[in-house]
Amino acid sequence: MEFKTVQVKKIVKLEGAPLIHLFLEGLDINHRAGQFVMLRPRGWEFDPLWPRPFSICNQDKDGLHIFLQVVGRGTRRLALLNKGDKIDCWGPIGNGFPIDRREKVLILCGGMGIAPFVSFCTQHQNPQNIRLIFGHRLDLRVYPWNLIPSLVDKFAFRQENEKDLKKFEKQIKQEIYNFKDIGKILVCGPRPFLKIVHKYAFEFKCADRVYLSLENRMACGVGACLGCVAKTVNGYVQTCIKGPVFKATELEEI
Amino acid sequence: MEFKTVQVKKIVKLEGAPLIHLFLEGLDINHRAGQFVMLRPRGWEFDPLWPRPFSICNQDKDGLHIFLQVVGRGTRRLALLNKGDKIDCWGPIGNGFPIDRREKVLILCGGMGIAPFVSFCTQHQNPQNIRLIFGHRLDLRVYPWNLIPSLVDKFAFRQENEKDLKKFEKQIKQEIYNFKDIGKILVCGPRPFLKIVHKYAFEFKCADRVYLSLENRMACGVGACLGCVAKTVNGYVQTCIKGPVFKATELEEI
Amino acid sequence: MSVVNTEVELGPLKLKNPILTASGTFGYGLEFSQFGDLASLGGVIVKGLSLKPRQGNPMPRIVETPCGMLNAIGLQNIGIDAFLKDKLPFLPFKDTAVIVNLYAHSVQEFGELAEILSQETRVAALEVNISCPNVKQGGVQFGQEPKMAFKVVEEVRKKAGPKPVIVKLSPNVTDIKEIARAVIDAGSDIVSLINTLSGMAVDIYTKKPKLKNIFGGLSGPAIKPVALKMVYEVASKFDIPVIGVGGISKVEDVLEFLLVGALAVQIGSANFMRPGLSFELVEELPHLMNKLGIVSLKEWVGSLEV
Amino acid sequence: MSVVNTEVELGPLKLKNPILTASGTFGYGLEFSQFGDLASLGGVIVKGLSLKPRQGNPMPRIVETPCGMLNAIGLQNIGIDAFLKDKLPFLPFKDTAVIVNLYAHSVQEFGELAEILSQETRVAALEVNISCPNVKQGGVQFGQEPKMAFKVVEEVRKKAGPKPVIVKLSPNVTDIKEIARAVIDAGSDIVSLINTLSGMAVDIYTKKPKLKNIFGGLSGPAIKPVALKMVYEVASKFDIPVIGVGGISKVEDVLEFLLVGALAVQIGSANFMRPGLSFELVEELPHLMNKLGIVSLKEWVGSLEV
Ligand SMILES: Cc1cc2nc3c(=O)[nH]c(=O)nc-3n(C[C@H](O)[C@H](O)[C@H](O)COP(=O)(O)OP(=O)(O)OC[C@H]3O[C@@H](n4cnc5c(N)ncnc54)[C@H](O)[C@@H]3O)c2cc1C
Ligand SMILES: Cc1cc2nc3c(=O)[nH]c(=O)nc-3n(C[C@H](O)[C@H](O)[C@H](O)COP(=O)(O)OP(=O)(O)OC[C@H]3O[C@@H](n4cnc5c(N)ncnc54)[C@H](O)[C@@H]3O)c2cc1C
Ligand SMILES: Cc1cc2nc3c(=O)[nH]c(=O)nc-3n(C[C@H](O)[C@H](O)[C@H](O)COP(=O)(O)O)c2cc1C
Ligand SMILES: Cc1cc2nc3c(=O)[nH]c(=O)nc-3n(C[C@H](O)[C@H](O)[C@H](O)COP(=O)(O)O)c2cc1C
Ligand code: FES
Ligand code: FES
Repeated sequence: MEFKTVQVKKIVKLEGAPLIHLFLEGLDINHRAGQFVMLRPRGWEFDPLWPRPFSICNQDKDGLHIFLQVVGRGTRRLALLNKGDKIDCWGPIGNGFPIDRREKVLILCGGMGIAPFVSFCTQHQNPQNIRLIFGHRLDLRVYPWNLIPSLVDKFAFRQENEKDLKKFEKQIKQEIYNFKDIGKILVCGPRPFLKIVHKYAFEFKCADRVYLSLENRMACGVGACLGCVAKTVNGYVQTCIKGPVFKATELEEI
Repeated sequence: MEFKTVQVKKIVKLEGAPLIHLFLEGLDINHRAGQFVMLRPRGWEFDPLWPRPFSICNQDKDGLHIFLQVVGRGTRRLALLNKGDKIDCWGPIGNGFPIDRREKVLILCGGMGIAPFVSFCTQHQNPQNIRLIFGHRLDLRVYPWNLIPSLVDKFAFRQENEKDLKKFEKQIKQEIYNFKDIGKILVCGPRPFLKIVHKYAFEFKCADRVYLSLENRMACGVGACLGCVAKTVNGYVQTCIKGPVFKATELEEI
Repeated sequence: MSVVNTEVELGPLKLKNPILTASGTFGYGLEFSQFGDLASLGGVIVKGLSLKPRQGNPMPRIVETPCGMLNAIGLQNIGIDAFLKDKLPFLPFKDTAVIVNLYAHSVQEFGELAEILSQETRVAALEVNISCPNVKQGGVQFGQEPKMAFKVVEEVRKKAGPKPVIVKLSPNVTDIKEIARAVIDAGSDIVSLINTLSGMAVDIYTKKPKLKNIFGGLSGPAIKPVALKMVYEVASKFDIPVIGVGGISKVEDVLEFLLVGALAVQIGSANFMRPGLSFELVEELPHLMNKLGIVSLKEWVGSLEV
Repeated sequence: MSVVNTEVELGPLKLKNPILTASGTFGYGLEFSQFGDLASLGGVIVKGLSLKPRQGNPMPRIVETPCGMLNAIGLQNIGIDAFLKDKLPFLPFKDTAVIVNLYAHSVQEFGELAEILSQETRVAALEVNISCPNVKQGGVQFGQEPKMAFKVVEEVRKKAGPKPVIVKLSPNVTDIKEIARAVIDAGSDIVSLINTLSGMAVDIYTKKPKLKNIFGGLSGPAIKPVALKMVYEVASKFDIPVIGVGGISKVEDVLEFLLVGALAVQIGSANFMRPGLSFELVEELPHLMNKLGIVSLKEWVGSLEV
C-alpha cells in the first residue's frame, strides 16, 4: 500500500447521469482487480472528515481510473474537482478477487459494481473464460460497458421498475444455478443485490465458490478504526484490509 | 437590502499576489460607496459556517466587483471559485461614506481599504475634489489603482519594512494636519492604520469630520447576532447595519 | 403535491408549523422581515430579554470553529420595556407565535419578568433561559443544578399566569434527564434543548483567547449529534412536549429531531448562513413530508424505530 | 531553522515530543508503520484492551457528522494477552512511548489489567479509560461519577507498580474539575482529556438510528472548542500533567492545546483524514515553533494570556 498526494489528470462528467470518470496521476501501484483506494481531496479541510473508498476501475496510460456515482456529500464534492486538483490517495487496499486464467468464471454485478470488473476483464489473459451479467438502472452507455473486452461473454439487463428487478433476480438465480458446478462466482453491487446472491449461493450449495465484495462504511481504510467490520465466522473483521472480498461461506451477515 | 443567489461572472487571480478580483452577476442593487455585501458560496455546505463581508469595489457592466485578499479559510476557498459557481449574496449593507460633490475630501486608505474608494471616486461627480493617500505593501500594479479616475489627486506609498511604515505614518499625520480645516476625511484599512488615524484625528481636533470604516468579524450581516458590535458613545452598536462607517467621535475604542 | 398537515400542539402552545427561530440568532425578528414573511414561521423566539437593558460583553464576542461557532455576546439586549414598546407592535403576533426568551440573574428577577409578560396577549409563550450563571452559588449555572433550576421555574410558573412556560436546558450536564425532571416537577409546560456547549478558542499568534470573555457557547452543525441525543433522551423518558435545538440547517434535520421525539424545532446559527434559511425550511417541509409519505407530523413525532 | 526542544516531561513520563496517537484511532500502531516512522512519534496509545478479547458492537458502528464522526465500536479488541504476544514485540518501544489503554467493566478487572502490565518494561504507561458504563450502577459511566472514578483509579494505581498511570476523562459531565479532583486524589499521575461526547444520528429514510448501538461518541474537529476549554479548566486549576485530546488535526492545534496548559496531545479521528497525519505533525512542529520563536515547549505550555 502506498500513500501519495496525486493530481486529477482528467475528469469526465456524463451528461444526464450522476456518474463520473476520474483519472488520477502520480500513484504508481500494481493492483489486483477488486482492490480499492481511499481518496480525500486536499480541499476538504475538515468536512467531510473521512476519505472515500473507490474500486480501482482500471489503470493505464491515463493513470488510475475511478468510476463513481454521485450519491451524497462526498461524491457531490468529488464531482466538482477540476484537472490539476490535489487528492490524498492511498492504496491498493484489500485482497481483491481471485483470478485464475484457466478457470471459467461468472461475474455478477449491479450498478457501480461493474467498476472492479473492468480491471478484472482487462487483466484477464483468457477473457473468453468470463461470463459477465450486469444489472443497471441507467442507459447502458453511461457505464464503462465498452471497456469490457469483447471476448467476454457479457449480458446487460436494465431495471427500470419493480418488474424488471424481479426478472433480473430470476436471471441471477438461473445463472448461479447453471454455474454452480463450473467455477468461481464473483459479485459486486449494492447490498440488496449481494443478499440475493448470498441466498442462492447457499441454496445451490456453491457458497464456497462465491466471492462477494462488500461496500461497508469506512473511516480509515487501514484497518485501524474497526468501523468497517464484516460479521464473519471468525468474528468481526475489517472489510478494508481483510476484505473487501469475502467468500459467501465466511459471511454470517451481509 | 436584497438577497440573491448570484453567479461568478469572472474571477481574476493576480499572479504572485494573494489578491482576487471577483465579478458577480445577478444582484441589481444601487449602492453607496463604503457599503458592503455578505458572500457565501453554495458549495460551503457547513464549513465555513459564516458568510464573509466584502466592500463593494464597484458596479458596472461586468457586474458587482469585489476586490479581495486571501487571508484565511474563507478567502482561500473563495479563491477556488470558478465562473458560473453560485454564491449567496446579500446587500448593500450598512451606511457607507458620506459623499458631497461640492466639498473637498481626503481619503486615507491602506491595503484592501482601497476597495470602497474605487466606487467612491468613480461615482464622485467632481473627482478633482478628492485627494487620496494609499499605503500598500505589494507592487502597486496588483491593486485596482488604475481604476481610480485620473482627476483624483492620488499618492501611493509602498511599505516594505518598518522604516517605510514609520514614514507612511508621518505622511498620514501631515495629511490630516493639512486637511483638518478643509473637509471630511474618509478612512479604510487595517486596524492598526485606523488606530493611527483615530489618534491624529483627536490630536488635530478634527475628529468630528473623520469617518472610519471598521472591519469587525461578522456572522449574520443583518444586525441580529450582535457579534460585530463597535464600542461607541451610545454603547455597543452593530457594525454591520449601523456602520461599517463611524465618525471618529462616535467610537470609544477601535 | 398532496396536502399535508404541519400543525403541532405543544401542550398549551399550538403552532402552524414546527419551525421556530432560536433566541439570539434572529434578533427581534424584524431584522429578517426583508428576507421572508415572518408570519410564515411557526414562531419567532426573540433575543434573551432582561428587566433592564444590558450592554453585553466586550469584543471580540464571536469566533468561527469547524462547522460551528462560539459566542459570548453576554446577553446584550434592549430590555423588556423597550421590546414591548418598540419591537413587539411590529411583529406579526396575530399570525405567528412570538415567544420571549427571558434572562435574569436571580430567581426574583425571573419572576418579575414573567409577571410583566403574564398579561401580554401578543406574546404566545415565555422561554426561560437557565444557562446563565447563578451569581450566589459562585458561577455554576441555574441550568446545571437541579435544585436551582427548580426554584427558577417554580417562580416563573407562579408569576406567568396563563402563559405557557418553556424551559431551555443547558447541555453542559452529566445527565440531562435530571435537570429535565427538576423543571418538569417545577411546572414547566414545555422544554427546549439544547443551549450551547461550553467551549473556547485561542490564538497562538497573540497568545490570547479568541473571545474576550475567554469562554463561549458552541453552536452550529457541529453540535447536532449531541442535541439529537439529548432530545431523544428527554422526549422518550418524559411526558412533556420537547422543542429540539442545535445544529439544524436543513429540512432533513427538522424531521430528524421530530423523529426522535421533538414536537418542534428552533433554527439557530444556521440563520447566519443566509438570512432566508428559516423561511426556506418552512417552504421545504411539506415537500419532504410528501416525499416520505408523512400526512401529518403527529404520526411522525417520536416514531424512531430502535 | 534553529534547533528547538520538543521534549516534554509529564511527571514520570518523558516524551521526545508531545505528539501521541489517541487510543482507538491508531489501531495497535502497526497498521500505520507503512505511512511513517512510528519511532518518530512522541508515543503510541493503542486501542483499548480488555482482559479477554471482545467482539464489540454490531454494525453500523460509525457515521460521519459535520466536521466530525460518531463511533460505537464497543471496544472490539484482541485482549491483553494477544497484544503482548502478537503486537507489542513489533512496536518500536525502545524509541517511542508505547502506552496501553485499559478498558474494563469492573474495578477488579481494571486492577487485574494493571497488574499484568505493571512489570512490562516495554510499556511506558497505562491509560485508564473510565468512559465505560459501570454496570452495577445502572449505566452511568465510571467517568461521570467522582466516587466510582476514584475507586477505579485507586485500584489501578495500587496494582500498576512503577508504571505511570494516565486517567482519561469523559467530557459528559457537569463539571470536569470534580472528576479531575477525584482521580488526582486517587493517585493518577497524569490526566488525559477529552474522550468523546455522547451523541446520536438518525436516518429519516429508514426511521432508524444510524448506529446500531443508537448512541455513539462524537469526535473530530467539531469538538475541539469543548476539549480546549476542559483542558484549560483542568490544567489551570490542578498541579497535574495534562494531555489534551479532541479535534486536533493541524500543527497549530497542537500548540493551542499546549498554550492552554497541556503538556502533550493525542491525535484521534484526524488519523482517518490521511494515515500519515500524525507523522506530519511531528515534522511540522519544530517549524512552527521556529516561526513563533519558541525555543523550548516548556516556556510555551500554559502561557496563555488571559
Ligand atoms: C471497497 C469499496 C469500493 C467502492 N467502489 C466504488 C466505486 O468504484 N464507485 C462508486 O461509485 N462507489 C464505490 N463505493 C461506494 C462509495 O465509497 C460511496 O458511494 C461513497 O463513499 C459515498 O460517499 P458520499 O459522501 O457521497 O455519501 P454519504 O454522504 O457518505 O452517504 C450518502 C448516501 O450514500 C449512500 N452510501 C453511503 N455509503 C455508500 C456505499 N458504500 N455504497 C453505496 N451507497 C452508499 C447511503 O445511502 C447514504 O445515505 C465503494 C465502496 C467501498 C467500501
Ligand atoms: C465591512 C467589511 C468590508 C470588507 N471589505 C473587504 C474587501 O473589500 N476586501 C477584502 O479583502 N477584505 C474585506 N474585508 C475583510 C474580509 O471580510 C476578511 O478578510 C475575511 O472575512 C477573512 O475571511 P477568511 O475566512 O479568509 O479569514 P479567517 O479564516 O476568518 O481569518 C483568518 C485570519 O484572517 C484575518 N482576518 C479575519 N477577519 C479579518 C478582517 N475582517 N479583516 C482583516 N483580516 C481579517 C485574521 O487575522 C485571521 O486570523 C471586509 C470586512 C468587513 C467587515
Ligand atoms: C449569537 C448567539 C446568541 C444567542 N443568544 C441566546 C439567548 O439570548 N438566549 C438563549 O436562550 N439562547 C441563545 N443562544 C443559543 C441558541 O438559541 C441555540 O440554543 C444554540 O445556538 C444552539 O442552536 P444552533 O446550533 O442551531 O445555533 C444564542 C446563540 C448564538 C449563536
Ligand atoms: C473509532 C474510535 C475508537 C476509539 N476507541 C477508543 C478506545 O478504545 N479507548 C479510548 O480511551 N478512547 C477511544 N476513542 C476516543 C479517542 O481516543 C479520543 O479521545 C476522541 O476520539 C477525541 O479525540 P479526536 O477528536 O481527536 O478524535 C476512540 C475514538 C474513535 C473515533
Ligand atoms: S475503515 Fe477503518 S478499519 Fe476498515
Ligand atoms: S454581523 Fe451579526 S449583528 Fe452584525
